[in-house]
Amino acid sequence: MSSLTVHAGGLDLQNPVLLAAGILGTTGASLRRAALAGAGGVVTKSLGSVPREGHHGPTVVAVECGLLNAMGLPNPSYRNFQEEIEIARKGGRPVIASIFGSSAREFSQIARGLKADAFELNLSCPHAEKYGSELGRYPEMVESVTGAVKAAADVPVWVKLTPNTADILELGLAAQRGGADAVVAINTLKAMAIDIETGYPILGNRFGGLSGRAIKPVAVRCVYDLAAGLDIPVIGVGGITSWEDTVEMILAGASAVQVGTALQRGYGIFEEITVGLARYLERKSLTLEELRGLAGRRS
Amino acid sequence: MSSLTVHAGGLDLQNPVLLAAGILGTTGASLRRAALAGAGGVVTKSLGSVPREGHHGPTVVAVECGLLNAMGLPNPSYRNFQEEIEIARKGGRPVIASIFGSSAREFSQIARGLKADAFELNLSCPHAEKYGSELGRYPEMVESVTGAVKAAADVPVWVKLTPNTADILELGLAAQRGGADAVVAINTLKAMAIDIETGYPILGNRFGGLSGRAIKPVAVRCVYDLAAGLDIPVIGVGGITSWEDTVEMILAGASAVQVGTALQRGYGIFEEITVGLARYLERKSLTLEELRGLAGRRS
Amino acid sequence: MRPINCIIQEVRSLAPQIRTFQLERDLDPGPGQYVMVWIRGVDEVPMSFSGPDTITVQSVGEATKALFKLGAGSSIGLRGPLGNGFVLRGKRILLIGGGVGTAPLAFLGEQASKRGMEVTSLLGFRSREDIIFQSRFEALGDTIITTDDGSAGIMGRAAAGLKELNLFEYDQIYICGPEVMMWDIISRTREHSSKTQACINRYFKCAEGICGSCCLDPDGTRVCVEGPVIMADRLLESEFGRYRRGPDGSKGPCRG
Amino acid sequence: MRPINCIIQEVRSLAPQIRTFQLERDLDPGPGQYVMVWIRGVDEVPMSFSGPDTITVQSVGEATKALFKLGAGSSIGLRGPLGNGFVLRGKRILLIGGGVGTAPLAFLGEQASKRGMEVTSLLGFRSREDIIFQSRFEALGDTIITTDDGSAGIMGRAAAGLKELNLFEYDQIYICGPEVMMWDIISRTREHSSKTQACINRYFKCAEGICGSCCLDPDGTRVCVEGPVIMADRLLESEFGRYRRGPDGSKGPCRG
Ligand SMILES: Cc1cc2nc3c(=O)[nH]c(=O)nc-3n(C[C@H](O)[C@H](O)[C@H](O)COP(=O)(O)OP(=O)(O)OC[C@H]3O[C@@H](n4cnc5c(N)ncnc54)[C@H](O)[C@@H]3O)c2cc1C
Ligand SMILES: Cc1cc2nc3c(=O)[nH]c(=O)nc-3n(C[C@H](O)[C@H](O)[C@H](O)COP(=O)(O)OP(=O)(O)OC[C@H]3O[C@@H](n4cnc5c(N)ncnc54)[C@H](O)[C@@H]3O)c2cc1C
Ligand SMILES: Cc1cc2nc3c(=O)[nH]c(=O)nc-3n(C[C@H](O)[C@H](O)[C@H](O)COP(=O)(O)O)c2cc1C
Ligand SMILES: Cc1cc2nc3c(=O)[nH]c(=O)nc-3n(C[C@H](O)[C@H](O)[C@H](O)COP(=O)(O)O)c2cc1C
Ligand code: FES
Ligand code: FES
Repeated sequence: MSSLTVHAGGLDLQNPVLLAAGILGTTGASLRRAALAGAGGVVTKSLGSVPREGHHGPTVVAVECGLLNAMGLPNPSYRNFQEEIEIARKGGRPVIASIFGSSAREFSQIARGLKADAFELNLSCPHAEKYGSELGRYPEMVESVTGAVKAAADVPVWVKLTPNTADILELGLAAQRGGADAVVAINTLKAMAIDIETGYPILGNRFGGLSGRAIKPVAVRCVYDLAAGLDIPVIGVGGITSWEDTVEMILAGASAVQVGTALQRGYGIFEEITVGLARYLERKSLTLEELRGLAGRRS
Repeated sequence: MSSLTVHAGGLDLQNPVLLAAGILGTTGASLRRAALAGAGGVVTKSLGSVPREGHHGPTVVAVECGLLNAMGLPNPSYRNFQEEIEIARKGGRPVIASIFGSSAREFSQIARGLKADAFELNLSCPHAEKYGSELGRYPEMVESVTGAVKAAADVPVWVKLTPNTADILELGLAAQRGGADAVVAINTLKAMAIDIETGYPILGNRFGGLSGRAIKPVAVRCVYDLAAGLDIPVIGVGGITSWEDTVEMILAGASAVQVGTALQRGYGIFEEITVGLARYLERKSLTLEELRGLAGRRS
Repeated sequence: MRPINCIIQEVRSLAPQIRTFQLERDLDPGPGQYVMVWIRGVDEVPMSFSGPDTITVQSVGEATKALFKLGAGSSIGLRGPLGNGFVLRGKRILLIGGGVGTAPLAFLGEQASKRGMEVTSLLGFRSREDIIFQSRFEALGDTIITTDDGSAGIMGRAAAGLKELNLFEYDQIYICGPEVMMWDIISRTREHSSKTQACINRYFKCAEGICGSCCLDPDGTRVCVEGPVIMADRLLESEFGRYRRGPDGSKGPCRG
Repeated sequence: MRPINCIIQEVRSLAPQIRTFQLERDLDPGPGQYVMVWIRGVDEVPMSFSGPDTITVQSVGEATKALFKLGAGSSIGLRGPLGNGFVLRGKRILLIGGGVGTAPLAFLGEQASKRGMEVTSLLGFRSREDIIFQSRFEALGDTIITTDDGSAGIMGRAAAGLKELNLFEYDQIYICGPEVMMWDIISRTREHSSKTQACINRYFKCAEGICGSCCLDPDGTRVCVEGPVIMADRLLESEFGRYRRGPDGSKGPCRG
């Protein structure tokens, strides 16, 4: 079997297929289960400084080729999450804590108070007021938040970017200037669904974010642009549902990938992807390293 | 049958379902055919000031739930298109000329030289250097181009916006300030697909725009945001494939819609949608007017 | 799947805070499956089917109160049927229900009976006026009722009725009710736990198996898709009966 | 559909600028259908099937030249089979081909023959050395060949061979070749146009029926999906033979 180990964003990963933030990441048990099912690493639900119940339901709605969600960042606060992280770690894979705040200060306070193998800064959630992409759309904000967390943390810091922008590379460059060890792209696309029988927006929050197969071509493009323009690694996420999608994302330049919505099909997705990826590398006699960013070298 | 006539963006339309720009819009004959098949109006292929052959192939690739395209704005120039517009008009429906340029001057020069029932300014094509969204991402540019064309034209001016931005309403407000009679949203999402056997980006242009069912939730959201914040009408486009999608777009606030990728299924789509829409209005005892923007009034 | 629009055909009041909503559509659910009920403009909450085309709801908070305001002719949005549902096994089965938790069991019992199974029921309620579905259960077979206050049947919790029964006589046991009651029974009947199917509640947000809100410790079982029916022997090794998580994901006590 | 990866198994040279590419995959095309051939890094162009798993290509420009650089073992991307294809009708059929346009007809003739139809062919080439597929057609039935320079068969354009034939004898006529040649034949044989199926070329960009690049005047027929096979009587009422549009959509003369 081809080796799938990879060093990415300051972490040594058994394989490059991670669990995405906010997916089965509310408890240590579910994170550990993803690790045991074969994820190369797991990202927690985004954690803030105070408990949040999130938006009213419906919080998700399945649409054409994807999922809309507006969870509203429910979480028990980082203070109540350390023990979950310890449980998650029993899966034997790196546990990356996704964190969010409304200012550089709030971000760095959380980073100081929490122990994890790395931090992922949620500067990209498209449906929580004062958080996520409301900060993350501004390069200066991305840079200052990243810098503040880097100063506070002694583990790698990844920055998760929003695709709801004219030029995601500007945001990636800002993260790099701030000292990020990797960027993660993409979070969901701003989107909405309306009930045609009554005219009600379906999500409790009216708006939400689109994930799943629908957004993969957008994610591939973002990863390609980022990989071409950055020196730090890019972690690709968005619509990955198969080993083929994973190969496409790595060809675009991703050092590792994250899987979210496809977990609808169950935890088996990790093994499905890693086995498929290993077989592909074998058939092609390529290493992961050689595969990475190949699309940028073709012309 | 419920009436589907509507006055939108300065035009009287027999029905609110139009043919989108760049779809079967290269010849007068195909535009006329769309009109005869039941389109409420037809938009031409985007026309520039000099002939362009467009990008090398592949120019389209079908992806998960949508289509990627990078046509590269092929067109015979507006000078060679007037006779096509005359033929298109024989379909008995308004013919809207989509035009593009790299400056306000170029836009207004075309608008002065071309006769059509309205102009649609392509400030949103995501894959042609120096054109489209490369101007349209900047509110000041949107405003100045709109203003220049308004000054040059004696017919309604619609502005087609890009969703590749953090806040499409900023762009819509700019168009409104420039004097636009309507905004049209959305053009395609920046996207890409890579051939996993060889690593080649599939499109001849490497990048392209995503259209079709995948983008509908993004389009609905954009239309909702625009309708909530603008005084001028919004024309909804993006992923409309059925009468249900049309209803959803009108609920979001669209005064009319345009159909693009769904023409893959043939010209019959116009009748399918208009008949379905009329039946729906009848069943609900609603007028188009009452339906429009209902989602914004629900809470 | 987007929520399906569904007209409420009839509302029947069963007890002071419990009503059955007759739906215009038969979504072909299995007993133990649930549906996400969208009360538009308010919230979306999980409800078990109490029949092929009914849900039976206890009013406890915002969403259920809003639902109680809807009468025949009103419409709700439905996502479902979801979850695994009960599996019918054997010839003689025992149903143990508490409060509104009797709803999916009445539905189950009727299917079992149609298949020729012998059905016995043990049902616990707070008081005489809270009793629901009594005649539905009695039509199926022997029915023991307990009330906390003794106003009807045996006085005490449902567990008080256990001594009337020999659990070895049943091929399969099905249980649904408040967590404290279920825990009480399951932990008293450990030797039967591998033949006991429990329909449990957790806080559901997505009902798609991806948000993690409903996951059980310590193995991360996603109750919304791998449940809500879970074998009691697995529950005995879980958080069940000890704590449960609220909407923000933090642990709390097991009321209700 | 994304392009399917396909290995070229063999390349056979048929004439100075014409080669047949044997594909590793049988995409189960019908005669007259085409495939979009992606020569990676260069362009994507339409090619008719000359057999169930072959295309036969004349080198005329950038994409076809790049294709000629690929040998056995190289790979191309394929989108197809696309388009409507020929419809076989009747018992006696006539094939009229010119140059590389004989490719889909050889494929068609072989299918017709298998179904027991009687096949006659009239084929025009520039010169003796440009003749392709002669033995394939001869194996099917009577074959008349013309060459512009008289170096083989009848001297003259394909139309020169018409006088050897009584077109009333054929139930259906199939034609494919350079537009000028097809136009020449179709306009000389108007009384047969309702039984003549022509496989034509237009500038294809999307091959999905949405870009409009291939549309015929005056009715807007999308040749890429409603064609490339079109009845001659409809062509007589169209732009065919008079002009065609180039990649920028403007009208140009009908060469080739
Ligand atoms: C699989 C399943 C089946 C159920 N079947 C029934 C039934 O047949 N009849 C019935 O009356 N009730 C049933 N419930 C419980 C019902 O979902 C809650 O009573 C309802 O959600 C309360 O909402 P509320 O807004 O009225 O109350 P709130 O004031 O919001 O909450 C009251 C309590 O209800 C529970 N609750 C609230 N929201 C949810 C949620 N999204 N998911 C799970 N629990 C929640 C919590 O324990 C909370 O403390 C079921 C729950 C689950 C998980
Ligand atoms: C349905 C169909 C079936 C065809 N079958 C065959 C075949 O079996 N064998 C064969 O040799 N040729 C076939 N052709 C023609 C072939 O597509 C062109 O020769 C080829 O595209 C030339 O590309 P190029 O880059 O080499 O030449 P270029 O230098 O780009 O162009 C040379 C000429 O080829 C034509 N052409 C170029 N690109 C296209 C295009 N995308 N679509 C249509 N025409 C184009 C134009 O007339 C152009 O003037 C077919 C065309 C069509 C539409
Ligand atoms: C239900 C749900 C919850 C999510 N929660 C978070 C979150 O808390 N933090 C975050 O950064 N991203 C969150 N995301 C975004 C995902 O991590 C991911 O970026 C996105 O869904 C695209 O990947 P996918 O198409 O594989 O799902 C969430 C996505 C979904 C569907
Ligand atoms: C093949 C193709 C060509 C297009 N050409 C143009 C164009 O020339 N000008 C323009 O403004 N939009 C163009 N568009 C965008 C469409 O008009 C429309 O905004 C977009 O496709 C979303 O709608 P849909 O999902 O219904 O296709 C094109 C889209 C496609 C698929
Ligand atoms: S409710 Fe989301 S995983 Fe179960
Ligand atoms: S090639 Fe695009 S419509 Fe035919």
